[in-house]
Amino acid sequence: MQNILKIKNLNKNFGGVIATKNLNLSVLDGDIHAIIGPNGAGKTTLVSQIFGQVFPDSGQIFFQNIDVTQISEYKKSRLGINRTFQITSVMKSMTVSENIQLATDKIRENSLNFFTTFTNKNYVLEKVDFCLGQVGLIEANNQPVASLSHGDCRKLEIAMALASDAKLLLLDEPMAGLGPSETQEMIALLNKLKGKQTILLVEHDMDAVFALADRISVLVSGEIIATGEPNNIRHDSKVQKAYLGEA
Amino acid sequence: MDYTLLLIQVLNGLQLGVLLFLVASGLTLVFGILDFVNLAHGSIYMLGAFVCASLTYALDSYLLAVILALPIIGIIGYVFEVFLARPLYSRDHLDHVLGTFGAILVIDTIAHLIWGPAGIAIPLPNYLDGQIKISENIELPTFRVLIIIVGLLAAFGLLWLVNFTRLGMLIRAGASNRTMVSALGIDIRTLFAIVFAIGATLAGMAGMLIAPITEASLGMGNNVIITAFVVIIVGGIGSVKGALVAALLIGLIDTLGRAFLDDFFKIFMSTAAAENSAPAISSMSIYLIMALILSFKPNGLFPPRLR
Amino acid sequence: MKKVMAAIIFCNFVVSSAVAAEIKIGFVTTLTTPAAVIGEDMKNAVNLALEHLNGKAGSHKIEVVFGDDGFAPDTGKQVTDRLLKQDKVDIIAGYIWSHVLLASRKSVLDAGKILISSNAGPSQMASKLCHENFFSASWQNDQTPMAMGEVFNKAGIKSLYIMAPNYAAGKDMVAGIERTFKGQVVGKDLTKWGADAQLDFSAELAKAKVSGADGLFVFYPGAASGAFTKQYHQAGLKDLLPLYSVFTIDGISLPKLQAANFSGIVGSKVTQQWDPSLDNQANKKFVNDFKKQFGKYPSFYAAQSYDTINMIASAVMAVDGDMSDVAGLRSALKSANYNSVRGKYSYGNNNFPIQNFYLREVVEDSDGNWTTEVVDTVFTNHQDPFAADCKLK
Amino acid sequence: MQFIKPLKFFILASLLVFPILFNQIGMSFYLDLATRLCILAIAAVGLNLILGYGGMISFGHAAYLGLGAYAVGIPAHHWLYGGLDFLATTNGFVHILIAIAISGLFALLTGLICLKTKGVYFIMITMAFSQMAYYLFVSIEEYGGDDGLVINTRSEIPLINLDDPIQMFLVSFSSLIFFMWLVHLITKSNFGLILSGIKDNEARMVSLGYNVYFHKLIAFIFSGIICGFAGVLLGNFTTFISPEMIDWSRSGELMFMVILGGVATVMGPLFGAIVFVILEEVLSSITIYWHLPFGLLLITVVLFFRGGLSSLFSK
Repeated sequence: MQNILKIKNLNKNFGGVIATKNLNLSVLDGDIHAIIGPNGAGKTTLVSQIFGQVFPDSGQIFFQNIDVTQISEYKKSRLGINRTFQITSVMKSMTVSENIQLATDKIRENSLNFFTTFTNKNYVLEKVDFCLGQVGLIEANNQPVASLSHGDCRKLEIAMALASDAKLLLLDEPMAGLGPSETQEMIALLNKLKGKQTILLVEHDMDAVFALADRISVLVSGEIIATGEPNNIRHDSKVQKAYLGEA
Repeated sequence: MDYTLLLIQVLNGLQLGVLLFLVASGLTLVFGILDFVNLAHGSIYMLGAFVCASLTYALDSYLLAVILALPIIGIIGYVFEVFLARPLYSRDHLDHVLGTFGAILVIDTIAHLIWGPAGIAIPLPNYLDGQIKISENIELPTFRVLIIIVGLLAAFGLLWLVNFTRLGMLIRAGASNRTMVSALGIDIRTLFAIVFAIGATLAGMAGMLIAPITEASLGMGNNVIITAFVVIIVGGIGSVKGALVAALLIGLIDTLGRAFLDDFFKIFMSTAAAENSAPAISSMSIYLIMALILSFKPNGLFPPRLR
Repeated sequence: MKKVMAAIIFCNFVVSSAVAAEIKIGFVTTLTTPAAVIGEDMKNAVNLALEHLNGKAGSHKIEVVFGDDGFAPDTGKQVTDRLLKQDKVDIIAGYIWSHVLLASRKSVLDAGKILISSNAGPSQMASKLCHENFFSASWQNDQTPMAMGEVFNKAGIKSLYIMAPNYAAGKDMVAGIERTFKGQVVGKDLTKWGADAQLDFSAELAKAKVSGADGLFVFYPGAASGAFTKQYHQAGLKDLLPLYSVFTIDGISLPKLQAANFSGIVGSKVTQQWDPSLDNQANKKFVNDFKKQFGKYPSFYAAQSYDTINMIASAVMAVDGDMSDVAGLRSALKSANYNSVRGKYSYGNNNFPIQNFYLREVVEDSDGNWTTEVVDTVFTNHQDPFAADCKLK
Repeated sequence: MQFIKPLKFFILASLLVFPILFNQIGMSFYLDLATRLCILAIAAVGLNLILGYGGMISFGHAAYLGLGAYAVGIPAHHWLYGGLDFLATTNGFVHILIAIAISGLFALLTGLICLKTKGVYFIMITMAFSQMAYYLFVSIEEYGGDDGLVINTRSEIPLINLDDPIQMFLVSFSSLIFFMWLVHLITKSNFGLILSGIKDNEARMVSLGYNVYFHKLIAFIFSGIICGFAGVLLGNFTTFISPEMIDWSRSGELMFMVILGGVATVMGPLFGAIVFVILEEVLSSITIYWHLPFGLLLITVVLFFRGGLSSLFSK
């Protein structure tokens, strides 16, 4: 398998506070790659740099062998990197279907279509149905998002990410704020995607991480201290000392 | 250039600046902490002038009138907060704008009904009515000097209040984190009402200070409110320090523009053209400055850290 | 929506059927904003004129419909249209402000109605925009400052600093003074005017002070006059830079200035075509009754408004109430055959008055009220300088 | 997806029929009122595109009305008095073209700067630019400065005579219908969907790969052009234009029409304009203190009728 994302010697300082330190990371195509680490380890900063909301001080980020280090957010999204947010971020005043429509490439590519009801209508609507089917929200199709539960909103975010045909999906704590049963549903949902979708998963919930991840990287104080398969990570002494031991 | 004239104009600009600050500081507090857009702030400035004028004639003393008018305006501000502002806090800015615009119309018309369309001139006691000799050839009207001093005192008083007192700490905390203040056991509604009343009192005070110069007149509030908004936008919403800097900046630019722009224009255009365009360009200058600053610093000169 | 429309129709029928036999005069003035202080004075004078006429011109009832221009040209035009189309007035009069008159002019003249200005006298309407159906009951803007310039020449004033608001009349006033004044103008400031006019003149006064001029000439009508006079007083310019003004110190500002005790302006001189002390029968009756009813001296705005109504009444009588006889109205107005409070005057080819201009001084009357009295006649039968540019014969 | 519901159709039909009827029985004033109403409603429709659908609260849209009106007044002025021969014309199509070009350009240039800011900063910077336009026209002596410019000849358009009040009204009314339909189409298009998305959650739209700044700018320009067109009609209707029309209070009035009627609705701006114009007319003819009941009404609407007047109809 080949690298879809490769990060080389990434550094980021916030007014003297080191958030990312000489970081190297490779994500293999098709993997669910989890990043774990204690609070304040720099996970969110890393995600923001990969996605383009924050630019690194030095180092490089390659996506499918293209240097995307200095590319702005919306352009990265167009290249095929898509993300969800720690705090649910959807268009609350619109319907479920409209949210997903906005995520499809056909709407985006014809964004300056002013006068006709949207082009490739069938293609888009089929895609909406398909993605909603994947996350089990097909019933909610025409409901306003405001009426959805928190768990359903998170599912909607996954559906939007799917609709965007992302080559790399960044999930920033998808389990945050979910109840136990909702967490199980989310794990099952992500499991369904395993093998079909490359996912970079940042998550606190260790059960979820070990149930889903093909590979895990451990981030402590802005540095990756270990990368490997779940079993190896579980037994890595450095990780146990720095992270699991204290948790 | 004539440096005496320049110095006098700088002092004139300073006087305009401190008055703008008095109006803008209340606006920026209410805006920054309560997230409430109050277009009717200028009407309170106007009420300050009218109430002070009436009291001056009733008591036959300008100073007594000011002392009595300040708490009256504070109470009016408090009442305004309870009946109009409070129900609108949870709404968006559009509703604030529409509601307080309605309030402007109501307050202005009521003032028209009470005081008539004519402005009211306020007589000053003799010791304030003359001039002060600052140097050999610089003389300034005593009252304008007084405005500068009172205005600066109020400005530093407010900065001290916001930065070094418990009330100020609560105000700053309330701006960034409402729940935290509530968690401290402070009644946030009372805190907001106090902030509102302080803001109203400062605006009313500005009206009382300007009235002996320009008279208390209808519509005076609407002239000042837009400039005051420019001040708080340039200074950064919610920042008292920013409001001070921006108010002085805009006071100076406006005054110096009016004073020297036509002479400057005459260098490269005909006298007639300069005389025609200079007044308009100098009126435009504060908006130019605002657009310029916002295009480089979209959140003003001193953006508040937390919002 | 339908109900509102229905209500409007209803009101309109009631009103129009009740007043069919009357002669309606539309009177546009400023009734809101601080400038309403002028409008109220004019309104009072109009009502006094109606009272003196017993509401009739000969046997014909006259009714006056007032319109508020809100001190803005486009509102003024809008209200003029409403008076013409909704109230269906027979004749339009009033107008304090030159820019409002300029904006409204076309509506009235296109409708074939007579337009009479009770105050504004913009130069354009005396020259290339003159019209047979437009009459001035006041003066052309340039005339009063021209008289002032003549006064300066006589008094030996060599240099002047000039301040005026930046609008049509302000520019005419400046042009007027420059027309006759033989000395040098050392500085000039045009300040912002309109609903949010500039009222703090500190920067301009400081410039004027150091300019070294012999005198300061200003034009600040209405609400601005009080503010200006006070600041002039506070800046301590009284002895350094004597103040000369037109349309600034008048019956409206004097009571206010007296209440605030600005004794500095007693003795200051202004020019005008009218004065409360003018000795003629009509003026005595007007001034006395005005004082009795409103407790203060009338301003020149009031005098001109009073004249306007009497002038219209004389024309209505001349055509015996037939308002469709525009030619008849026109020739009656042109003869100025009524008892004007300024005394006898005549009309030039551009329908602006040819009249006297007086130098007046601010004095205290026998009751202790401040007013003005005539001290000299500057111009006799003076015609405005634009008459030659008007195509009318 | 229905463009017009029966009740709304009835209102539009009344707006078309009654003024003409009134005019025929000699009450031409109401025809003028309706014309003014239609023109202001067009401007409100234009503003609603960005304010209602795009969440961009512009406090400077009167500037476009002014630019449109000056695009009629200035060429007509030169046609009558000479000077600037390349501009001098009374051709209505040229006037419209100039208005569209100038208001589009003004929207582009100011939008580039304004759209960098958000929230109240955006409100104030749009106001600042319109004030600059205001003072610009105040300073141009040639076009009357503060005193305004009388438009002596209306735009000439083949087969249409704008000097005839009925034709003037019909042109304004049909333009209003056209722009309501156009904005309706835009809001149902891809672009409209994206615009609503931006209004709702700008950060998410960025992360979905949309160039938010660009799309906002396009909407801003569209909106400006619609108001510029309304300005052409306004200039022809009033035959007078002064900087006063660009003043911030006029921008405020446009905003209030949109909010009063209900933001992000097809009919909202029209309802707002109807209520605004009729109230202004009725109240101001009753008393010069009409600002008092008008202000109280505004406060009442804000406090008790959220979502504006059209929310009363849509129930």
